[in-house]
Amino acid sequence: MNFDDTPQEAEFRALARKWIEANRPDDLMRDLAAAEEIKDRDQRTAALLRAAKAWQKKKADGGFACLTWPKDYGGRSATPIQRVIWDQEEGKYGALSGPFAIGQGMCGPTVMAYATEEQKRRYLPPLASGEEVWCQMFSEPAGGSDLAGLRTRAEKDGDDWIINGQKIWTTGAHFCDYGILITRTDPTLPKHKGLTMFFLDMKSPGVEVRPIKQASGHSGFNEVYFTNVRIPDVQRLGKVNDGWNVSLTTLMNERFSIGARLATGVPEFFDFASSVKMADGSLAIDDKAVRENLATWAARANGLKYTAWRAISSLSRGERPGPENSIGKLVAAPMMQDIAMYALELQGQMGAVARDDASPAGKLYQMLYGAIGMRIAGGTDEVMRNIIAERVLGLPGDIRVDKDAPFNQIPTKGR
Amino acid sequence: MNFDDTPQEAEFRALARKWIEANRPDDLMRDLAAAEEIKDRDQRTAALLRAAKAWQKKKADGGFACLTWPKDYGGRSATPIQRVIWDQEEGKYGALSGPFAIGQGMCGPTVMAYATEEQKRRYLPPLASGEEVWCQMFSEPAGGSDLAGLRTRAEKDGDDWIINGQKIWTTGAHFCDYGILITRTDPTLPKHKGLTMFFLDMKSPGVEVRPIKQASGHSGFNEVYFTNVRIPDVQRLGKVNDGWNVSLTTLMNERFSIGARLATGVPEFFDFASSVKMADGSLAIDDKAVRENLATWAARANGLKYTAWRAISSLSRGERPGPENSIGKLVAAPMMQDIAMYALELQGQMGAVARDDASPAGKLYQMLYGAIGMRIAGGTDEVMRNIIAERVLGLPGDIRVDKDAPFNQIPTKGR
Amino acid sequence: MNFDFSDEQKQLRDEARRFLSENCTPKHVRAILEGRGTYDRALWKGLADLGLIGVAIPEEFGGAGAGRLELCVVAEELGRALAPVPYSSTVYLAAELLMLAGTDAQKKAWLPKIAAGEAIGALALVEGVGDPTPRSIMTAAVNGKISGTKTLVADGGIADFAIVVAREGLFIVDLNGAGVTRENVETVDPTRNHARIVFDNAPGEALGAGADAWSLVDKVLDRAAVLVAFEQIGGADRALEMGRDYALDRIAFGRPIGSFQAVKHMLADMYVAATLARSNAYYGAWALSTDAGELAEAAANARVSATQAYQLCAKNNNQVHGGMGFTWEFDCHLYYRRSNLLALTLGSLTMWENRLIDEMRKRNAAA
Amino acid sequence: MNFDFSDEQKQLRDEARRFLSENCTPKHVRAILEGRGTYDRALWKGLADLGLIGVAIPEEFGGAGAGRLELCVVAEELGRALAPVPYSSTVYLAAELLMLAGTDAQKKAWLPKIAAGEAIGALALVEGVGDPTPRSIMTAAVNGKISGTKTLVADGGIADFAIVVAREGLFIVDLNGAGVTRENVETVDPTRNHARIVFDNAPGEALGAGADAWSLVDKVLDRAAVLVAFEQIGGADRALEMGRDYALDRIAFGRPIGSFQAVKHMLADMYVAATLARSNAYYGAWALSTDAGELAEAAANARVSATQAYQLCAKNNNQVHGGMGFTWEFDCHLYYRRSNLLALTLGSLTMWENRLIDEMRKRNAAA
Repeated sequence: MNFDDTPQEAEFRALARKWIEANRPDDLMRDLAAAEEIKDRDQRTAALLRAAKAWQKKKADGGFACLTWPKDYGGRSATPIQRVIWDQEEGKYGALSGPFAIGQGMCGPTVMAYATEEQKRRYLPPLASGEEVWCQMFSEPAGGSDLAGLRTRAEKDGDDWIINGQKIWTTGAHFCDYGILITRTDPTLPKHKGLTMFFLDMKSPGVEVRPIKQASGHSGFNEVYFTNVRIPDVQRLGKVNDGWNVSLTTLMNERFSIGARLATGVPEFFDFASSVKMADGSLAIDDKAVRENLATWAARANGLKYTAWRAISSLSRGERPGPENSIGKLVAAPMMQDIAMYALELQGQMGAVARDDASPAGKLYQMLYGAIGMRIAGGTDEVMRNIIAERVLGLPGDIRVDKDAPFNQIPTKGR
Repeated sequence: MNFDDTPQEAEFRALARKWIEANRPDDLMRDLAAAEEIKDRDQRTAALLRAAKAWQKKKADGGFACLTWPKDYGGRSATPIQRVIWDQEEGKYGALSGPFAIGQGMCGPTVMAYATEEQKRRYLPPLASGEEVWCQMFSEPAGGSDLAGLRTRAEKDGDDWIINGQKIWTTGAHFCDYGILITRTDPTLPKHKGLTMFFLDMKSPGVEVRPIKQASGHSGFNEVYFTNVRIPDVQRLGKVNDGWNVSLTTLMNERFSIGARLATGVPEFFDFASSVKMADGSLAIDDKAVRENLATWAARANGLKYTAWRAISSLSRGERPGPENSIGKLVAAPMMQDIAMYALELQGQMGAVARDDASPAGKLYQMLYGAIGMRIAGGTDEVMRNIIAERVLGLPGDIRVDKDAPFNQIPTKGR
Repeated sequence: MNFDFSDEQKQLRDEARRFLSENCTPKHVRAILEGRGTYDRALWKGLADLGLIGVAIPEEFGGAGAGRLELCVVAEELGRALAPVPYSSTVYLAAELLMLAGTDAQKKAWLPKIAAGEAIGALALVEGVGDPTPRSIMTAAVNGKISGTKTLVADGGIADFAIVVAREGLFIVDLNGAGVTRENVETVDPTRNHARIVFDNAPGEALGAGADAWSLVDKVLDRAAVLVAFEQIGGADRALEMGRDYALDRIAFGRPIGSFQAVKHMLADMYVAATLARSNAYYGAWALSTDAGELAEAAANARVSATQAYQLCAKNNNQVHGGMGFTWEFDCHLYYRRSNLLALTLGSLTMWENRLIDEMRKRNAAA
Repeated sequence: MNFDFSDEQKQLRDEARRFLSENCTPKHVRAILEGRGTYDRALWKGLADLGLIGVAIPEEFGGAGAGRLELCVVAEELGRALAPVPYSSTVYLAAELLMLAGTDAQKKAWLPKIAAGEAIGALALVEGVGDPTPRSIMTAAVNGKISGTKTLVADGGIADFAIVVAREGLFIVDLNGAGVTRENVETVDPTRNHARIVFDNAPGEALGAGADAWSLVDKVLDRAAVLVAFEQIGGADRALEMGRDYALDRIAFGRPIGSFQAVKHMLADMYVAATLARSNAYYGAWALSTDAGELAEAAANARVSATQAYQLCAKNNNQVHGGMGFTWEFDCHLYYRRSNLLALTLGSLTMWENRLIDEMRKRNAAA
């Protein structure tokens, strides 16, 4: 049991470190920080993208973009553990590549698995280099936890498909060049059987992107409306009506983000409790109740960190990490909400004051809203418990009343 | 909003108080306390019963047994609120009548609803006066939360029924004279449709009572085995194969115990925390973490008490209490377990020492085991949440895969 | 025993609910949330016209002369409807303090205006992070001139007068008068106005004969805690209903999400918390209405229970609504915001938990 | 990075599990629970013969000379099997203290006997309710004669010697010698022996050169906390498996109870807690095996996490088993008992939570 690199790992780490040392994007980090202060959404987006694209292009030219992708498609043909090492070395600079996370993490692998050779050579390299940005359009108002309940229609018309419907919670749709889209092509088949996947140019006529205003008042996501949007059949990914299996490729990659540092609120709360004073003038962290709560939270956050280390170790051995990674968000999200509410309370009535500054108290205040979304996005707490119970512990799935029914005969209203 | 009696209530309270004043069973309370110290189960049971029967007979002669029952059947034809007032005035002396609780609370109403006039006149008065003790035999190893999953068979033989099978968790079976018993009379019908209810003499040949050793090491319950036990058809309660509806009468009365003081562990923990010292020599109740935990628990226990008062007020208005009473055990049982474990922890390593003394710490130690059973008996936490969700909030019932299947075709093993 | 509200009081509740269902819809609440006004003036006027602001103010001072129980049922409805008006500051705090300790002249001066909806009052207590204590108060009064900074005053931006807690006692200060500067402060729940107020030699009139200031603060906080608890159980009930309704309507996997135990049990836990909180609030109402010796314990008990119930119900209501609960468009966040605001007004849960334990110990020591 | 046990260590775990699956079945555990013996002598001998008692004792002192990581994998299996033997007292506490501070003569005198299963050791620390502190220790040593009362000594009734914490330092005392009276004490988990020991001028030999006694106690508690954490995660995993298996087998309402979300999610929460505890224990194992500066924080972190996970898993396992989990006949209560015992050995959760925070603050102050 040790934290040492293997010789090969050490060699790659040295290489990565050397390159980063020679290309440190500190100026871009400053641009990023400045951009985040911009109030106007479009201007902010544009500024963020400028910094992001500059760093991504540099990484691509240096051979450090989408490391695990084949060289032919703009990658490095690197191993998963090399990817992890790169992330460790890139550290805070990784924040610059945020806008590409979904495109490279989810759309790329799907295109790689289902597009034609010609399409792969056309679309993957610019996706890797950040010259083209992609988004993923799966969720719908009617299909949340039940993703396959989606209703966006695709009807064949000659060599094209005509798309009508609405997607929701689409990250980055307002600045993306392309996107992958799952649609219903046969509503007479059972729910999972009538779906088909496409990719499309987000500038296509009939595509309308609207920001969603969140409970916090901010807008990080979009709704995307499709009105008679034409997609040529050649942009179909996988077979007609086989879209569900295609989407599993995409989603599997969503979950496969090893060692990703999940926000928990614990470091922020530690700093907060170390600075805020209680009514009697003592530091919060000297309060026995605060200590007991913090200790429990800290042990959970540490457990997540070390669980990720165990996964990295499996990668290092060339094994596929175990299921223990499915616990991350389920542990982090509700804990973050509890911590944020507790931090409010420790300040007494002043805890109610709205703030978005970068102080621990400011960050914790924002988490009060962030946690609501984190407990939902990418699988609700309840869905995550089901996944653990079924895929990890082998317990039976929920009874599925709609499994074999034709989709268009499944009720849409409870009463 | 006030806690005053109506004139009629005040009148009855005065009457009850006067009678109790004139008949205070302090000697019997001493006998009861002494009996509880007896280690041998049979001797203990005999001594407890002696004291219990003496008090119950006295109450019956005074017209204060089973108050809400008709006079003809040994009761007083009193109103529900008079019953509550009696319980308040009887106070601690009520403990003496413990052995009759199930017989008078559950068996009596069932007999009253389904037996012949002749049978009612024969069996109810001695049940009310404590001269005959009854038990209730519903639960089975194969039918816990799913009560209707019971397998004890009853087969017709001339004018008799032949009973074979096993019941479990039967309180008092070892000292009861009679019992009500639910059996399966037609396994080819759906689960709820093939059941029939009987009452029988517990001394009948083929009835064998065995104590169940609990996790705590004590034995408060029994298993009852039936081997070719004969019950005359005249002792059938309700129609053949209508036993499920009969059992609902019985169970409804189980839940309808208004104002019953549920053990929560809170008073014991308050006394405990007011006396036990922390490592630094300070009282536990001065510890901020202890105070916050205790405050939360105390508010929940208070909420239960005042919820019961609201129910009593409905009775006083002649209304049927609302569903809010279904929360009692769900609140009390898990809280008692948390409190018991926390009390252990506050003592440091010494908390591990086994004890059954009457001190707060001793009582809390016993609750460590008692709470396990309380979270199960009479409906698990999970069943209670279902009941609240379905009967109070009107949410859909769980999907029932076995609803219409013939009972003998329902699987008995998961794998 | 009649541990319930009377038929007349229930009738008052129904009237209040009917009025609010038309005059305090989510649309009205959102108008304030989104900055179109600092409070709902029409609603405030309407409440005054119905006599609901002065419901517990004696008739001689222009009120309806009803009791605190009537105030409780109104409070529950205001909480349920998220009413964006300065009711708690004006009625539970300012008016109660005037009635507790004000001179006859002071009552005459302010109570009729309050009942008529012509004067908004506030309590200026908080001076910084943490729950205030007698030692933590820095605001000073020098020959009737008040100086100091109150960092967060509920409805301080719209109030006509404040009762200011200073070292030397409680003082009535005209907020439109000299020496007062105030700026609105946004909180977790912008449907209720809050302000930071700086007093610089502002003229102040001592409240009443100048009884021990802090015991007055304690007294009024106990009374307000019961009344705010009713706002909290009103909100908790509404959040529970919203969650239940959505669980019945929303289909996933071909069935209402309310048929999944995970959702059923989440809602059952909300019902349990809301029921306990309601019963505890009723006991607080009894103690408040009879000014019983148990008031301090009953108030802390009601406060702790209601705070936990509302925060749980609002939080779980978001969760039952899934992604929709995370949108500005759905009303879930209105309850989430209010539940977190009310958890902090009158002081933190910790402060009230400690008051509850202190009172339990006093009672046991006495027994 | 290789944050995992080596193949050899995993092999050792498999061997230990195989051995225990035959020699430490519930039948063996119940024999001690029901008072047929104070510990399982055959099992103890078997562990010695396999070299598992002295696994971390240097070869020169008759041990296998393996490291602490090997000790961790053995500990996990012993916890999983509820082994009714004085392993933790003898190995984690007594042997570790001897290796930490003992003189060469003391090591020669005791370690070989320990490794051979011929000597059982114990730590005599606790003198009453609450977590012990340097100030709370009353036991005194006067010219090598120990006097005082240790109210709860794990395996104190079967140990041959104890390391006694006195005001003046740590002393090795022959428990079969003069001035020692002991009586067995029943605890929540009778499968492990406990005793109250009174020392009345009992001859004691100072442990080692007499370093600061309390820092030694802290050191050994940190080491033992990691090892007990492995016993706890072993037990937690087994309780989770039992619950999972029962949920798959038991039918209610025509389907396995494991198909109901209430049960599925209870088991999922157990898995989450057990997984976090395992990862935290691994970090503790690394710190222990390398005697890293992070040991104190890693140990407290592992201890807090493992205690919470085991208590949750054992408690929920009872609940999943319904009425059966409440019977003596089913094994659920064996894990419930052990989980509550291990939550208290080495000191309360609160004590370890405070150690964790203290260490986090030290680290942040240093950083």
